[in-house]
Order: sequence, then structure tokens, then C-alpha cells
Amino acid sequence: MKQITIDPVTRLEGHGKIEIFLNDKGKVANTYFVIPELRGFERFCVGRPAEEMPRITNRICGVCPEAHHMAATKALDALYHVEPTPAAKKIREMFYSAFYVADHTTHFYALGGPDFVVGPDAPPAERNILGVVHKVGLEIGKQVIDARIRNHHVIRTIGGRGVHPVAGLPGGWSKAITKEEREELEQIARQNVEFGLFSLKVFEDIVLGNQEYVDLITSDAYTHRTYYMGTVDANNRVNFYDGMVRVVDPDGKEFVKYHPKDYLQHIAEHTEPWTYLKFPFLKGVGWKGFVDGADSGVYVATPLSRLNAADGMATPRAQEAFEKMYETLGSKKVNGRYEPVHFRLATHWARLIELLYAAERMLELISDPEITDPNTRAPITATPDEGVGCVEAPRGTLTHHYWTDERGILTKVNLIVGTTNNYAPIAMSVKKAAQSLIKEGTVITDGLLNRIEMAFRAYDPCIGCATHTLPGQMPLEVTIYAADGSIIERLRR
Amino acid sequence: MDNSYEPIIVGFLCNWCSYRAADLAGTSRLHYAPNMRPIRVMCSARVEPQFVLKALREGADGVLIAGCHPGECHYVDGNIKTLRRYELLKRMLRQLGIEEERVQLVWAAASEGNVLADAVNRMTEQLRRLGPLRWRETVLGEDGRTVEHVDDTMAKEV
Amino acid sequence: MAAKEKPKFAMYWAASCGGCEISTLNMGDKILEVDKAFDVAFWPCVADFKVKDVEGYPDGYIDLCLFNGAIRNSENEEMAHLLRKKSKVLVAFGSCASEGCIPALSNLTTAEATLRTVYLDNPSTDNPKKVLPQPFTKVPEGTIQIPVFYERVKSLDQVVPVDYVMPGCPPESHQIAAVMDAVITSVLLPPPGRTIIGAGSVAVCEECPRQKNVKRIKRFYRSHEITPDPEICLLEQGILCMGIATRAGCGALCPRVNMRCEGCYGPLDGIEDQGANMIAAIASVIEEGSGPLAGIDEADLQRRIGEVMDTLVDPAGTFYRFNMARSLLMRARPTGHGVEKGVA
Amino acid sequence: MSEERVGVYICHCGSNIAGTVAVEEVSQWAAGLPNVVVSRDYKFMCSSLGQELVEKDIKELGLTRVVVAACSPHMHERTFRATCERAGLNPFLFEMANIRELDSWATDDRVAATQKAKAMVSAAVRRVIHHQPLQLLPVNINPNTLIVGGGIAGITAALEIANAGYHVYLVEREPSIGGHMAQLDKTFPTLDCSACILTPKMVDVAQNKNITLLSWSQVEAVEGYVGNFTVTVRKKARHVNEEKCTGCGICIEKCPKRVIDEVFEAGLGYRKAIYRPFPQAVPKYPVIDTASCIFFQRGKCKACQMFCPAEAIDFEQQDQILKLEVGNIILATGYDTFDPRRIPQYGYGRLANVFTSLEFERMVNAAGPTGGRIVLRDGVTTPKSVAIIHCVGSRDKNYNEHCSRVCCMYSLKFSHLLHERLPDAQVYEFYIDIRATAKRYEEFYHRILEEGTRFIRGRVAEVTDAARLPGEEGKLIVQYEDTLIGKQRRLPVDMVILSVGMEARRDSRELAQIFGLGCEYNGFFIERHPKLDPVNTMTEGIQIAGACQGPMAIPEAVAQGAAAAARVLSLISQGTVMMEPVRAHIDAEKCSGCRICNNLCPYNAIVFHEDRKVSEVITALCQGCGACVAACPSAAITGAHFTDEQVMAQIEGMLWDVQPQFAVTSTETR
Repeated sequence: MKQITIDPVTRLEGHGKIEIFLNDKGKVANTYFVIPELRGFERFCVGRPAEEMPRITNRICGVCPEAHHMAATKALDALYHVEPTPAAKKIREMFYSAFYVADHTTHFYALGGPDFVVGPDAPPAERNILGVVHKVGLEIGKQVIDARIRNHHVIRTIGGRGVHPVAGLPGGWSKAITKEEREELEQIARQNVEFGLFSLKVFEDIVLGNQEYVDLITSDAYTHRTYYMGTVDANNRVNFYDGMVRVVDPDGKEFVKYHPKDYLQHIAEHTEPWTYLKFPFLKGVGWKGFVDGADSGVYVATPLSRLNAADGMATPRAQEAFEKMYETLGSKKVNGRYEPVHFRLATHWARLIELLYAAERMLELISDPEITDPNTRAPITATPDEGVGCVEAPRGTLTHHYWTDERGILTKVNLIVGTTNNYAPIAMSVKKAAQSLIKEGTVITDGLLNRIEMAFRAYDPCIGCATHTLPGQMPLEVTIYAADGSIIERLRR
Repeated sequence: MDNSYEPIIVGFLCNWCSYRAADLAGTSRLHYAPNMRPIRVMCSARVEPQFVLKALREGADGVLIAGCHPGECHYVDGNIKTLRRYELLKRMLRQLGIEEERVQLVWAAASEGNVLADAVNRMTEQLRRLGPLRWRETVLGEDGRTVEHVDDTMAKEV
Repeated sequence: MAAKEKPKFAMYWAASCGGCEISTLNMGDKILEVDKAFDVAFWPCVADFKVKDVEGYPDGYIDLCLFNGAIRNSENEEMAHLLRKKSKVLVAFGSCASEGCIPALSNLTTAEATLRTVYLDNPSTDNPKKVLPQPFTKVPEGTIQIPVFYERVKSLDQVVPVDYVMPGCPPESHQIAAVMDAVITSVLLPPPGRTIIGAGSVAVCEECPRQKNVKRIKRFYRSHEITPDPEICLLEQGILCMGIATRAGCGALCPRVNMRCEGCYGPLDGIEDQGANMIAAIASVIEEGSGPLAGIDEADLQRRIGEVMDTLVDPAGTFYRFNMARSLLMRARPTGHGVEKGVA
Repeated sequence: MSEERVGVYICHCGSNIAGTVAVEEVSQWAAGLPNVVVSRDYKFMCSSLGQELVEKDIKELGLTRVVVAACSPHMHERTFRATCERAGLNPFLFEMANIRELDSWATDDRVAATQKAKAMVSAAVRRVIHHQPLQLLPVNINPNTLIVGGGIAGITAALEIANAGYHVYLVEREPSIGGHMAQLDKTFPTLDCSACILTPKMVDVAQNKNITLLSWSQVEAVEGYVGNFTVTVRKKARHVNEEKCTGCGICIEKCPKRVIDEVFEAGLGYRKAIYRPFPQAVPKYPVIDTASCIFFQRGKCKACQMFCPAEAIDFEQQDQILKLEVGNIILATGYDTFDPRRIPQYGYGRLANVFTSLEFERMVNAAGPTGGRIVLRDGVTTPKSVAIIHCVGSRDKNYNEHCSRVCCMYSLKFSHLLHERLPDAQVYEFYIDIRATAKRYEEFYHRILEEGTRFIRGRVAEVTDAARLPGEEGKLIVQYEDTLIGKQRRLPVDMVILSVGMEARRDSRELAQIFGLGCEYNGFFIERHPKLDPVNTMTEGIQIAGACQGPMAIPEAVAQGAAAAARVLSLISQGTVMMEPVRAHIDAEKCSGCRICNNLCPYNAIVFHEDRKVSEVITALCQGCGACVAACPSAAITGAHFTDEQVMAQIEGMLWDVQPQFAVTSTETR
């Protein structure tokens, strides 16, 4: 054992760091997107009783605790070889849909959206939820806030708490839905559908209505040809709660479709010494570095990729919106499927389509009388051993994998969280943005910084899931080094 | 480990049995290890697990809880409550990396000065073998920051 | 703080999940009032900012700083010192900042074990060269620096003095709103000095609607092992509810959906160690050994009590679910037995 | 930083402490501790001069807290509390560090002892700062008294208290009071008739209207505390109606069933199935021994009932459970004699003519089974030679380490009686050494010497009937080593008497548990202090008297009975007693009503108020064990004088020398 005594290291700021190195011609030689944070759940969960994982791992991320809660709960179903009761399944997916509505709303209006709603070159102080409210008017602002409030009310009613729900159990859910609650929730679901349609309208008016934005979206700076991952139902339509994981290649051909429990055969994670976050890639292709194309194992797991990987949406209005997006962005149908859309900024659009789907799905489920069946817990008889739980988190396919002893005490834990899937693509997008924006003797401005920021904000990176920062609002530090290593410019946000 | 190390034991003695046992040991000039520092409580049931952890954190190498024999508690069954708490505390201390010998529960009747003395001697020996605990220095490290151990199989430069 | 000119407000996260921010945003309209009442000086989640600006502020420039997240690495600690310097009132906001929370379960193991597990012994990791994140990395173009991963998680008050503590994982929105109201309407806060605000002064049981009776616990049940009676105290049913040893303020949300209180609001005043406190409380009401004592077989009694205690798996991970960093021992002993396994 | 002004006083206790602990060093070191304004060492702190030193400082230096490092608090805590009080300081603002029993007397390592003393002093200083002024709690004393055991000690105590005009419940488990003394013939050294001096007292008991005599009864449970005990007594069915029975004894006469009397006659004589142990028994009512009664065993007979003129026989009678309210309790449960079967080589139970001293007492007793004739087991042959073996089961590591203190003297008494009844018999006393320590004992010894008894110093190895030498046939041979001449010898005799020692009652431990007392390793009850407080126990309100405290002769048992009575009377006459204020208190503001504490209290002192959903401690019932204080998960319960703050501070103080050098941020230690 070699011993290194840790002292406070020299100053280091921001939760995400982008290092840009210029060559002697002043061109971008390389960029590094650094994640300086690790919390080590895989380690400290070992020794804990497995059934506690839904309530431990939701602390991985306070933005999408519902996703971790659900992945963990499903992992417990598998671990204890128990099938949740019908009511429990419906409650879970209903709950999960409400969460999607809330989360996508947050991102579009408060985090990612401002880039478009307020405008990419608007002063930073304006580019936030309050800016959005000023731009679109207090009335819409209220609507946004209400949408968040009512859906967190749903989450709280069904999951026990507004943030970090607690109700998930192997084979079930700790609380049934009463008839009264069902009626209230049905109203909320209807409002959500309205809100989903409204939001797509806002996007069309403000974004598609503005050619400058459309050009920005389709510009090469924000385009990548990679593999796309998403969970699909039996009919290859988008599903958030359950299904098979499907990966399509850059041309849209199905590369692989596997059961989530087999993820280890298809996914591996690459490690770099200059960051705490790992880079997942497709085993079948292999890690070729931060590069595009069918020969690189890099894949994306975002709202856009879910749509790319699927044949369509499972609800009527969402399906309409789905088709509209692909048509508008000039994607052709190849044997019944649209070609993938590679414009990263289109992810915002895809997100709103998912929002609408979630709202519609929620309405379907809550309208089902069986959802109020009090039998929400299946008895547990089997001895626990190993289990994988997988859901589509808003920011990508989320996988929890537990191993336990016969008492159900965790002996090993593996987690591949939503944003992690997109780490490599984000890094690449940032590099590409930097390369296309920094030419010889470019003056680095705040605007430039934001354009670079937009590159990763589209992914709605919840670094929180692997570290702790909030989607799209990563405090960012860009350091630009000259070839001789001297710092030309350091900009922070 | 250096031989200068002398374990320090904080002893919680119940007023009716074990403290009197200690008194008796003294009165009958039973010489035993001076490593135990006694704290008198009315009953071993007053000894909160918090006290034990506190003693360990403040630098004790071990904690001895002494009460009356089951069935002889001055307060009927206080010592049984102590036993229950001890059994649970023991299990938690195991998880915190503290050897079982470092926290012990013994019964000593008022007339058993020798039993108490023996317990202190035995425990002192065990702690000598285990070495110091001294929580702040060895576990928390100065100002609470500790030394990181890195296995040299772990690549430094890439 | 001064009622006249608009006070400066800051909110920052260290090692946290962001739930505190979400809970703050969930205040709803109140958030707009906050926007009205304060000049936001620093709030990554809501408004863009520059850390360099914060450095530029005069000391004590920020009137109210809500700091959430634990101290997990060197960078977190740096930010804690910076914000302490720049803030008149520093609030340890949420469980992570006030007592370590879930991330501090990491104190049951070691930094080395964590790095090893995440980057070397991990089933999905493809790391033939055994690459580990390094504080300094030479890349072809230069050197990249990342913060140092600390050996143990600390609470905010373990690195800088804290004026107030707002417990909860996360603090409930209505509690945040109440505190904000107090500040906005410049209601006098209690004297500072790690003073608890935005929470009750009694245990969760007070807010829990369940029927409480005299307790005699035969054995413990894990959440999946028993479907509890919805009317009766969970602890009486052998479910390890931490409500008895946990500060009220949430409204006993978890027991209301048939789940045990996990203790996220932390211990009550006068309790130094939530875990030890739970041991004292629940071990006291184990039925085993409550019978007549004449001619009792000590060894046998100890064995029977031990068997009951064994139904309580993972005491440390349960009792210190949120409190590890601020427990009396603060972390497990690396060289000790069982730490690596982390199991009893 | 606290404002308190602490005075520290280190006692030399002559050389008892100063011999091992560097007291001057400790006192100089203590002067440097936070809050300490004065630190002194003095030869004897408990002396009036030592105490005046403290009083003076309290007054002149305005001390608000006092620490005395000396002996055990059980020795002098009260002394120094009084000192503080005299100087106008609340007595509970004082703390004692026991650096004698727990330090200087327990080691000879001067360095370690001094270090340990410092630890205890710094702990006391840090603790005392958190002390609160407290007031003693007055508790009313119920004037009734329970006395358990109707031997001479119990009888004496009962009469003392009853004659003072207070009521006594005297519980005796045998059918009659009188105890062992009633079985004895003569008492040494005066040789007056045991029964003659005892029976008048027994009669007094029977006739005293202040005494409720509960014979054939046993205590089953005791609840409460000094001044207010509730005692559960089982009055076993006598099957004789005490209201009707005149004690005429016809039933006994008519009873066809004869059984060996193992208790009173020590197995030497017989009694009937309905019986009273001896003619002068008190009370006079007989009891039916259902185990041997023909009716109870086979369902017919009823002879006693047929002949009873008073129709007092009641086969239906059931045990009665009585609840007695008393303020004080005296235990005078006596002793058992050593069973010599445990020493097989002495042949008791195997060799017919080996007798125990108790058997011999009955034999020589004119009212005994042989009418006072000294004979061998055959009942006719008178022994020509008798060996009396001392210390049987006493002063012997294998059986009882203790000396039974009476055997020497009663053995001498036996010699005398033997010479008196069998003038030409040879009497040998095998002794280790003769212990004749009390008044007129030594004189008695010399008298016996002159009567011609042969005294042989040495332990008897064996008693056997295996004849080896001529003249041994048909005799018991005593094999012994004469330690005065260091020779193995054999002595043939006709009769051997084993002077068996005194042991604690076989059930003394169960008894101790019922009454909440401590037992010695050998089962005798533990007194509060062996010298200064021999009849008091650790449990307030419970006294012990007679041989249940340790082996003793009649005069001491009588003295202790009277002493215990005096104790009780002084409490009764005070009317109230002041109790330590070490009590638990629940802060209703902090109580969440979780009810964890509700069933923890052994005295049921904790009540739950459903309306307010909070628990409360009934102070009068609380005994201050602190079990609930430790258990309360809300820290809503505080234990006066043993608060968390006090103990935590004490812990820190104890570890002053291993606290890390660097300062710990206040935020981290809370």
C-alpha cells in the first residue's frame, strides 16, 4: 500500500468542467468534459437490506427520485422472484407517468427551454424560469407552476412524499388508491393532457415559428450520428415503465433488442482518469473513443433517442405529434419506420411529445377501475439472489442490478443511471460545438459560452444522477489553454 | 506496537452491586489493573449506548459496563434492560469496526470484589493485545480528515 | 436581517441530490415572492451566476445562504468556506448539509473500497488498465485536475460554523415556505448557533395518526415481511419505525402510507446520537427477558435476546440512515472487522 | 465557558491515599483546571478541621461547586453534603471522587494511581459544573412493621416495637415461633434452660395485642419502598380453625398416623400427622401435615375431626393470601445447620452412632424424644466414650470458609452435660483451636477443662467402624492427626457427635430477591456496613437481624433484634423519611407520547395521559434507576443528579489525558 495524505487541493470550482486545449494554430486541439463528483452508492449500499433500496437509491437524484425508486422496486421484484399484483403495476406506472409530466415540464420551462423561449443570446440573468415567465407572460407561468404542483401532489398522494417517494415494495406498493383519490387524479390527468397539447403549441409557436431557431436546431454544430437506445413495448412503441431495450444504429436499423436483465452482455463502461464519471458503450461495437458513427460504441439515451429507437407512440395524440416531428425534420420512412433524427436540439421537441404521451397514459391508467383494488401486495416466498430492475428515466435508460445473500442483504450493486449513458455523447457535442465555434483568434464571449452550454443542455443532463448537479444548469467552467499550456481564458458560470 | 501503550477503560458501575464490589476490592486491598476509570450510575440500565460511544470517541480504548447479576438487580430487572441494549449495541459496533472485547458487560455482586477486579484485569490484557483505539487520531484523523490508502496495483499515471 | 433594502439570497448544493432545490421549487407561488423579496446573488438551479462574482462580493454580502449537500470532496469544502465568508446567515439546508444523509452511509466503508468497487470490481466496467480517477492527470495537451474524494462525508457544520439548520430529506416545502415567510416578513429568527428551524421540537409520533399502546416487541419485521395494521403504531408491530427518535416537521408522511419513518429529520434536541438512542429505546421494549427472574439461566437469556436482535438486520445502516456523519463516531473504523462487508 | 467557581479538595486519608497517590501533585494540577478557583490537599478531609476548610472557602471564596477526592461516596458523601449545607451551599452542588477504594487501595503503581486520580478529579470537576441544586424528598412512614422469622431475633424485635405501641406482623413459616432456640436444651455459658427463658417471650408475643402472629405463613412478594411497602403473604391452610381451636391436643392424641419429626426433633423423634412441634408451641393451634395425613392421602380416617370437641378441624380450609401495608421490614430468617452427609468420611447417616449436634441437643433435652437419656441409636445402650468433632463444615475451604462461632462453646456445653449425665464416660473434644471470645466464655472453657474432658488438637480425618486393632471391634474409630505431637492416631469410641456449623438458609437467595437485598457469596444477607451499619441494608426500610446476617450466638441475635427494632422505631417516630432526590422527570413539552417508557418502570411509576398524549412520572413511586431516562428517544426524560450532561461531562473528564492535542471545533462536539 502506498500512502498519499490528502490535503485540500488547489482551488477548483464548478460542478462540471470543460477543458479546451488549443493547438499552436489557435484551433481546438481537444476538449475534456470533466465530472468532478462521486458518491459511491455501489459501495455503501453493500450490506444494506435489499428492500430498502427504493428508499436509499432515490437519493441518487432529487430531480428524478421516482425513476430510481421505480428501478429499485422492479429490481426487488426480480430479486424476490415475485410478480406485482395487477393493481400495484397500474399504480406504479400511473405514478411514473405523473412524474414524467412533472419532470419534462420542469426541464422544458425552467431549464432547457429558456434557450429557445427567451433566446440563446439573451443575457444569462434572463435565461431562467423567471425569464420564461416574463417572456410568455405570468398566465402561462402560472400554468407551468400549477402543472408542477398538481403532479407533485399526485406523486405525494401515491408515493408518500413529494420528493423521495417511499411506497415501493417487492411485489407491490405500500398504499392502495381510494375511490376518492382516483376521481381527483383523473381530473389531474385530464388537465395534464391539455397541458401537454398546450406545451407543444408553445414550442411550435415560439421555436418552429422562428427560422433562426430551426436553423440552429438543424445546424451541423449540434448534429451527431450515433446509436440510439430506448425501451419499447411489445409493439415497439415507446414505454417508460417496462419492456425490452432496443438499440438502433445511426441509419435506424435495429442493432439489438434485449431484455434489461441481459444488459451486461450489451453494455460496458469505459473509465478515464480525469473524471469520476464512466462512459457506457455498446459491447457489440466496442469503445473507439469519443467519435460518431456506426463503428463507435457510443450511444444516446434521451427522449429523442427513445423516439428514434421506437416505431411510434402508444397513445393517439402523442403518435400524431411523433409523426409531425419526423416529417418536419425531414426524416424519411424506411420500411415502416422513420429514420433517426440526429439533431441534438430536437431532443427538446421529443421531450414535449413524451410529456403528452405520459399525460395520455396516465389518463388511461387512472380511468381503469381496477386501479383502486386494495390488493397491492403480492406475498413473498422465494429466496432472494439476484435481480435487475430497469426503467426509462427521463434522461435515459436506468438500470439497477442487485446481488444478495439468502437473507436479502446486498453483496453487490451495479447502477447505470440515465445521464451516464449520455456522458460520451455530451462530451462529443461539447467538443463539436467548441470546434465549430472557436476559430483562429475567436474572442470568447458569454454568448459563445452559452452556445457551448446549449450543446449539453439538450441532453437534460442530470449529472445529479451520477454526481449532484441539476439538469442543464451545471455550473460550468471553461478553461482555454494555449499550446504552451498557458491559460488564455477562463470563463465560469 | 509500542509498549508504552496502556489501555484506558471507562467503567460504568451500578451503585448497588458493581460499585460496591469495586469498593470491596479496594477495602480488601485486591490489587488490579489501574486502567479502569470508574463512573458511578444508580443502575446499569442508566448507561445509555450514547455514553459508550461518547467514551469511545473521546479516546477510551474500551468500555466496561458492570451491573448486578440477573435476578439480583436493586431495581428488579434494570440489568436485563442493559443486557438487551448491550446485545443490540454489540451488533452495531461490529459494523462500526469495533472489536467485541472493547465493550464488555459483566455482572458483579456487591460481595464480588474479586470478580470485578478479575474482569478489569482480563479486559486490560485483551485491550493490550488489540492495541489502542483512540478514535479521533486513528479513525477520524486530525481535524477529522483521514489518510487515504491507495493500493499500488491502482495505476497512478495513464 | 435588514427589512429595508432588498436582502441578498443564495442557495448552493455540495454533495447532494438536488432534492432540496426541487422541494424549494415546489413551494409554488411562494417562489415568486422569494424572487420579489430578494436579490438572488447565487442560485445555480434558478439563475445563471459566476462563482468569480461570489469571490468578488465583500464578506457578509449575502444575507441568507441556504447550503445543501454534504462535504464529500475537497471542492465541497472550498465552497463551504467561501460561502461562510460571504454570508451573514448560513443555513445547513436539508439532511446532507446538516447530518450527512444517505451519502454519509459511505462512512461505513472507505474511500479506497469505494473507488475499487466503482472502477475496478464493477461488473459493467471495462477497465483492463485499472484506471482510477486521479487528482491530477497528464493528458497529451496538458494537465487536468479534479477534486479529491474524501475518506469520509462530513456535515457542513463540521467544516464551518453554521447559524441555522433546516433538517429533512428534503425539507418539506411548507416548512421552507414558513421559514421564507419569517425571513421575508423579517420575523426575528431564534438566536443563531446551529439552531434548528423549519421543524418541530417533538418526535414524529406526535404527528403520527396511528394508535400508540404500551410496547412489547417480540421480533422485528422488514418492510416486505409484514403487511402492517393501518391503524396501529408500526413499531409495536415490529417494524423499525424511527419516528420515536426523529424530529417532527414532515407530518409523519411515511407512516401514513404504511412505511416506517426512516429518520430523515434527524434526532431531537439533547440527543447526541440518533442510532445509540434508538438502541436504548427499542431494546428496552423487547419482550424477551421480561418474565420472572428467579433461577434464570443467564447464558440462555442472552442467547434468546440475541436471537431477537438478529431479526434486526443492519442496525448501523438503519439507525444511521441519515445521521452517520454527525453520529458520535462519525464513521466506521477502516481496519475493523465487518467494515468491508458492512454487515452485522 | 461556565461561570461556576469550583473548589477541589484532595484527601490524604493519612497514608491510605497519600501512600499511593501523589496528592500534592494532583491538587496543584487540579488548580489549573477550568473553573477551579481553589485546590487544596489535607490529611483528613472528613475531620472537623478538613470540613471547616471547605466551609471557609465556600464562604470566603464564594465557591458555587465543591469536589472532594477522598474515599467512597458510600462512606462520606453524606458527610460532605452536610458540610456544604452548613456553609449555605446546596448539598447536591457537591461531587465526590473516590480515589481511595477505587484507586490508592487497588494498586501500588504510584504513577498510574496518580494519573487515575487526576482523571477522576477532572471528571468530578466537569461533572459538578452541571449539577443542579436539589431538595431531599420527604416520604411518609406507615407505622406498621413486618417481621419475617419468629426466632429469638424476630421475637425480640417484635416485642420491642409492639411494646413501643406500634403494630407488628410477625410471619413464621413453621407452625410455631421459637426457631432453633426452642430446640436447644441448655444455653452456654450460663447453662440455663433454653426453653425456660424463651417460652415466656413466645407467650408475650401471643398475648401482645399489637402483634399479629402469622405462623405457617410465607411472604410471596414485596412492592413499594421505605415507609410504604405492600407485602403479599400466603397463610397456608392449617386445616384447624383458629377461632374454634382451644389447643386441647385431643386431636393429636387420637391421630393414628405417626411420622418421624425431621424438623423439630431433628429426625430423632416422632410426631403425629396433625401436630404442633412442641408442647409450648405458639400459637397453640396444631396443623395437619397433609402429606402424611391418612384422610388427605387415602380419603378416610377423620379421627381428629370425630374427636375434636370444638369442631375446629376443617379439611376444606384453603390457603389465604393477605396483603399487608407496612412502612418497615425486618428480616430475621435465621440459619440452617450444615448437613454432615456432605462429608462422607465422617460417616453420618451410614454409621448409626454418629450424631449431629442438633440431634444431641434434642437427646439431652428432658422434653426430647429420649426424655433426656443419652443413648446410642438402639435407644438403650449408654455410651462409655464420646468424641465431639469441632468445625464440621466450618473453617473448611471445601464447605464453608467462615467460622460458625457457636460450635466451640456448645461442644464444651456437651462435654459438661455428658459428664453430668454419664459421670464415668470418657469425653474427647477434637478441635482446631478453641474460640471462647465473648463474655464469660473463657471461664466456661476452663471449667470444662477441669471436668476432665480430653482435648485433642487436630482435624479428624475419618470416622470408621472398620476395626484394625484389638479393642476396636464394635466401636467407632476416630482417625486423626494430633497436631500437637504431629502423630496419626486412632481412637475407638461408642458415640461421635459432629459439631455442625451454621449456614445461610438454603432459600436465602430467593428471599433476597423478593426483598431486593444483596447476598454474600455464602448466602448470608449483606448489611449496609459491616461495622457501622450492621442491621441496615442497602434497601431503605429493610433491616436484617440474627443469623440471617451471619453466624452468631443468642445474645448477638437478641441484640440485633433490638437494634433493628430501634432503627424501625426511629423511622416511625420521625413520621417521614427524607429520600434522595434522584428521580426521573418527563418534560411534557418534549414528550411525543410514543410510550416507549410506559412499561419500563419496575415500580409502575410512569403513567400515560390518553387525553394529552403524554407520559408522566409519579415522583413518589420513582426510585431513580434511570432506565426510562436512558430509553427516552426524545430526551424528554431527565434523571435528576444523573443527567446526560453530567455523565457526558464526566466521561470527557475521565479521558482528559487521551483527548487529542488539536482543538476540536465546537460545532463538531456540540
